[in-house]
Amino acid sequence: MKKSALSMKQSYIVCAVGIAVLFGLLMAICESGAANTYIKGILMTCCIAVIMTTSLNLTVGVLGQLTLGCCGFEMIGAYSAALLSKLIVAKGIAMDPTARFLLTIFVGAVIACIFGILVGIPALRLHGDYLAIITLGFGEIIRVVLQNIPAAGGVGLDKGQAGQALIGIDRIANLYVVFWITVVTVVLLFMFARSRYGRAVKAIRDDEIAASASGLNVTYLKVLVFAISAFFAGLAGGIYAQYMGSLTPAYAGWLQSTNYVIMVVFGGMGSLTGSILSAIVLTILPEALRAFSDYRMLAYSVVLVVFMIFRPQGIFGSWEFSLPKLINRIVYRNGRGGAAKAAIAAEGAGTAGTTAAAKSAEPAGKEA
Amino acid sequence: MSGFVMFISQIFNGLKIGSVYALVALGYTMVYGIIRLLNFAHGDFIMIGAYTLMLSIPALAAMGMPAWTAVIPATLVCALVGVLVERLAYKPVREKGNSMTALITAIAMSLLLENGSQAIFGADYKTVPTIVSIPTLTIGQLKIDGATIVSIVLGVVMMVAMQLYVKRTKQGKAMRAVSEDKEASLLMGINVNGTITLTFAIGSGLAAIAALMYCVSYPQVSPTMGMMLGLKAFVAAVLGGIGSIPGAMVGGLAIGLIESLTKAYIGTITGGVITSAFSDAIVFAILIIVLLVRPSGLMGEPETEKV
Amino acid sequence: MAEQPILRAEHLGITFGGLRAVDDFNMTINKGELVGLIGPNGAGKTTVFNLLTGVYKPTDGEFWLDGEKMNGKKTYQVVRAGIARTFQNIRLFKQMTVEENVLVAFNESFSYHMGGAIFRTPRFWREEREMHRKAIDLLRIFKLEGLAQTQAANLPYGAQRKLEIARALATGMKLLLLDEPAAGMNPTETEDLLECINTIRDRFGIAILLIEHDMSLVMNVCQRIQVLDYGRTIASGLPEEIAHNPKVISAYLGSDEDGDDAGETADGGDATAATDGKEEHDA
Amino acid sequence: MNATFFGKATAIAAAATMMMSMAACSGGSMDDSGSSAGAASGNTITLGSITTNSGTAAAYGEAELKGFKLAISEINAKGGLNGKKIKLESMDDKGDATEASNAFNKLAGDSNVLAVLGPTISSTTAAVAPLADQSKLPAIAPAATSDSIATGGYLFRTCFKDSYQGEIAAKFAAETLKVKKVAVLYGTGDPYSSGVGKAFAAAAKKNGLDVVDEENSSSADDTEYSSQLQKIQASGAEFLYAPYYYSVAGPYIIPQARALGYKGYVMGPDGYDGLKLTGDKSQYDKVLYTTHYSPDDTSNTKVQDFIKSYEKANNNQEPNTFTALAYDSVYMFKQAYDKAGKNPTREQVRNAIAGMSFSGVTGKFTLDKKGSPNKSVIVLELKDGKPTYRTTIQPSTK
Repeated sequence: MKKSALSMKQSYIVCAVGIAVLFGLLMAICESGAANTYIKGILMTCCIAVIMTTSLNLTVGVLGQLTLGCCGFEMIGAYSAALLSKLIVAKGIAMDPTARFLLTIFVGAVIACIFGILVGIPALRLHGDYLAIITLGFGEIIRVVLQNIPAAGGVGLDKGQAGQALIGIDRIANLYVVFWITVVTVVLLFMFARSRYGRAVKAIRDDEIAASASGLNVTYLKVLVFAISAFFAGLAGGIYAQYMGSLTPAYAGWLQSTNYVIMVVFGGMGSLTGSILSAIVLTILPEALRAFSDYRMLAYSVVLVVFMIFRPQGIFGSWEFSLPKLINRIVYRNGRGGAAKAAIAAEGAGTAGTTAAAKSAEPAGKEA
Repeated sequence: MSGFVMFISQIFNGLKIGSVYALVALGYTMVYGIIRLLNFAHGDFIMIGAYTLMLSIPALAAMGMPAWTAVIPATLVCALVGVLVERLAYKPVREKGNSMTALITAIAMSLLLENGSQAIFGADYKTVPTIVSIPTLTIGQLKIDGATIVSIVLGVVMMVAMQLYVKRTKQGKAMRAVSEDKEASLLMGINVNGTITLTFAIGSGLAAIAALMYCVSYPQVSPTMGMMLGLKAFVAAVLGGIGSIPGAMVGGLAIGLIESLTKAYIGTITGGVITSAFSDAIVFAILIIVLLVRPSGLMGEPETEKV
Repeated sequence: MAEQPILRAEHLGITFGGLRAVDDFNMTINKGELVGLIGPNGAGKTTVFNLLTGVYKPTDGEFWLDGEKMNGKKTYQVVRAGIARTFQNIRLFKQMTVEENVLVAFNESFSYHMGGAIFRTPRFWREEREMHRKAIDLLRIFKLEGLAQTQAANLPYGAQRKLEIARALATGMKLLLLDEPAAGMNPTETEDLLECINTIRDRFGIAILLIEHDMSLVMNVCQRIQVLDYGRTIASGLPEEIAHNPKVISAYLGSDEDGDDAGETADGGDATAATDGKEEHDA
Repeated sequence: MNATFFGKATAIAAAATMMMSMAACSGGSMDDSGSSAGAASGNTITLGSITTNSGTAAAYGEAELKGFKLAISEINAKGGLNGKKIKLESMDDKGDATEASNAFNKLAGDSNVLAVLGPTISSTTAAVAPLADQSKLPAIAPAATSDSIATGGYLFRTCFKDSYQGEIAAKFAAETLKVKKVAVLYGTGDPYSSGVGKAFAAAAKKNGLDVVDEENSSSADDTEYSSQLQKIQASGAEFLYAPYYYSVAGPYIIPQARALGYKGYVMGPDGYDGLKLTGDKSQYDKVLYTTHYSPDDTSNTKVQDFIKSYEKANNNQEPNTFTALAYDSVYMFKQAYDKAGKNPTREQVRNAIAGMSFSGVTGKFTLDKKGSPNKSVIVLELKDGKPTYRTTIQPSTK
């Protein structure tokens, strides 16, 4: 068995330090004024895309179910958060903007999550392309319903106008706060994926029948994953609403959703770090291609097609980038690249030196 | 106009767009049936067909040919584009990736075709010269658009022809064999890649015929025209049971009818709570209900996994 | 047979669109017993497994596990109650490691919840460590511990079969259903497997129901054998009784002992009418 | 139960508090006003433009961009502004609000950019509106018509507001055409279509018209409207108000209505300009629309010059409203620049635009307090497929 040069605790510390350094960099460029509103706007959009993509990857990559309706949930979260924020202001409730921001995005996420469960229970009986079309359909229904709700258009609430963009949302999203929300989201998703839940979900992706024959409640787990994805999509929506300051129902449609699916596949299905990277790359790419002016989107689609032809498994495939492992490799030169193994297993391997009597899998005989 | 005549008229309104959806869905289902790829770019093949029609009609007219003969160059161009897309993009991805990457490639290809044609033709809408003016059929108060009847007849003819081709001919049998099991087909001496290319050629060629009928009813082209049309046809194909040739026909007509009837009657039925503005949502709601009851569409073969 | 049987099935039957795939299936298995279920292809053996694991709902009849009524329960409920199985066509979690395959089946033995997973509570670590140890121990029985971190898809065929059994064991079952575990194995591998089966039966004291075409294996390890043909039980008893039962011989007549194409050639004796369609359900 | 667990809980609580306090730092805030609003120096003036050049609304953005380019090349040909040439920094927004705001932020960050032209559609303009005020960069949206867009700060528009056109059309139907039974059809998925359509329905009732049928489509780029039109025809309407774009009304709505036997009036908003005609021209009789200028208005040299120079630059194609409005937007900037004095700052340009009186291709108007033009409306009628002048309606004095 390979022995990790860094202990479990050290690995966590390395990751924490990594994030802290990242945040330090962010603060440095923001506080020094090196980042203008444009750069900050892109960073904000990147954060939103990272939340959307990593959480979608849980459904598409880890669970292996293709959904094309993530933006429907994003917009449920966005509209809920925006209207709640407006309501708080309209009712004259005094509240710290950041507290209001956190409260509204959380409520938006919960509402999106509830819709996720309601949609997931019937929809997840279907597989593959059929599930894709059914979730696409839900997204479209959300779009059409949103564009017909008077309270969700114009200035909103009782003075709203159906069919118009919802405007005048307080732009209280703060880049630092959003950065930490993104970090928390990614950490939560990692923790989930590297636990018995994550293993169970991966098992369902590999073989649904064998998974239920191993005692997994497949329906429950599928709906759980779907609900988690919807929750974070709603969270991203709430951030988006309060960053943009306006919302339009068209954003709930399938075209936007396919964008995020592209990000997931581009990064590598099942690889959360791949999703982070691809969300950032694909958010920046259209901006970077502005030099092509009129042919910008043509260039973008050419990049996508060519990339898919030469690297269909995505940037990372199913491999996960890991800072502790990188350090292991560089410093101790004994880390192992390639097949990424859960850190838990690495830790476990260290302790499993002694062999215990074979009393695993409590057999029935001993009870009787 | 009596309520009954109104109802019949609304049925024909639905069939008008439905027959176009059906023609588009045929191409979708043809490709899906063989390689299980949702060719998202199929709607854009229609767009290419429509632009070819637009360009070749004046040229053919100058040669004294009737406008509908433009379907011949359109078919050739579409088939060529289809084969090129298959060979250059889908084939390498299919060999190295999985169904999800293939789907993303199709979406990216759709973007590429849309932006490419915008770069060539500009984003603005262009009208297509009149192809054929099919007289309107008048029965009492009832007016039936001639193009609708031609589309439906053409759709049925295409459907029967495709069905016979797939079931009876040697190439058709090869296609079915490839769709069942690629490796086994290879061992049986079937040229698998050739068969897939042929399927793409036929599926894309069908797009040109769909483009012709589309342009007869809706004589305008733009780079993004295939987007919504493709989506609706995709929905139609899934509703009918994707992979099933008669299913595409049934699904297309059903979507057209659902759209038309909800636009016409939903307001009355719900007392104005839900208006015709919801028609898109209702189409999807019905699709969802159908799929929940019949998970493989109206005429699709149920996929049961052996345990 | 004085004690409570592990499995009791009474008059189990299932019909697929007018086709009687299994009819009036009765069986009792006691603790520690190893029972064989044989019959020509398409006889309904795997359908019986599917009935006993809740994949199919029986159209009639009932069955009990340790006195608890099981029919109508979903697969995962049946598995959690204590019936685990392997599959004729191996179904592993191919993209996961050997150890993870086993850990998935341990899922229900964990007690930490989502919060525990997210906050990495001490309970999380304790359980993960414990389960890792248990998994390695379990793999050791099958001599797979050295391959724990290998991707399941990359295992040799015999090892895949063994891993499937290990995974089934990890669910903590009382009754293990093995569906043709020796299929496609060479004699050495079969020998190895035989040893495994004996070991686990001795060590865990569980009951095993075995579907197998390899007659030597069946005759060697099984204490009792039940024979199915066209969905009906045509014989049941001790191995030597079965070996000389005329009905069984006629069911297998005209075919190799492994009964590969018996379904098509055998006359069927007193069996009910059957069609090719049955094959589909019995895959 | 365990120290490490509580340790983690405390850490999380601390993190949450930190997050709250972090908001106090200015760096993370997204609405710090730009300090880059300095005057442009050098020999060029940079104008930014944000248009929808890809996606479904690309046709409108493309038309606008042509208008910008035409006006700028004219101005540059005449020696530029104050001897300085105008440089256009054009950005595509894909019709996506996020891209539009990124593009605007990019332009705002470039201290050479003095003003922004665009965005094209209402949803992207709604996203840009707060950014314009925040970064104090004036923007002139040629065709963002939605009533609900916050204008008047740093965002102005050249076009009518949705409600304005709807009301004028209702008034025209009642007073000039003297019809009684009217119907309206609009797409709820498009802010322009639904905004104008709803305003018309409300105004029609006020003007004593009988709104016999109100129909919707889910989006404004459907191709098939026969179902709704059939009901409108059955309702006995003599006048149909169908606020859609030229690309939908021309080849789809009008021929489909005529095919169903509808013989009454069809009227639309300025989106009808450049209507695409298909088939028999006679089916476009009794089609009217409100717009900004009349191509056969020979008295207005600006109109004739614009059409001529556009046709010259674009292979004899005819310009549409989007182009004309975009063209005027540039001249509005020119007028403001001239007025704002030498080397004006963004703020000075903004102050010069606010409340300005302007006379251009799309009419003579004054910007009201909300930054929207109060202008006369021209009604055109199609005669033998050609838009011809019908009447002019002066702005109401409210």
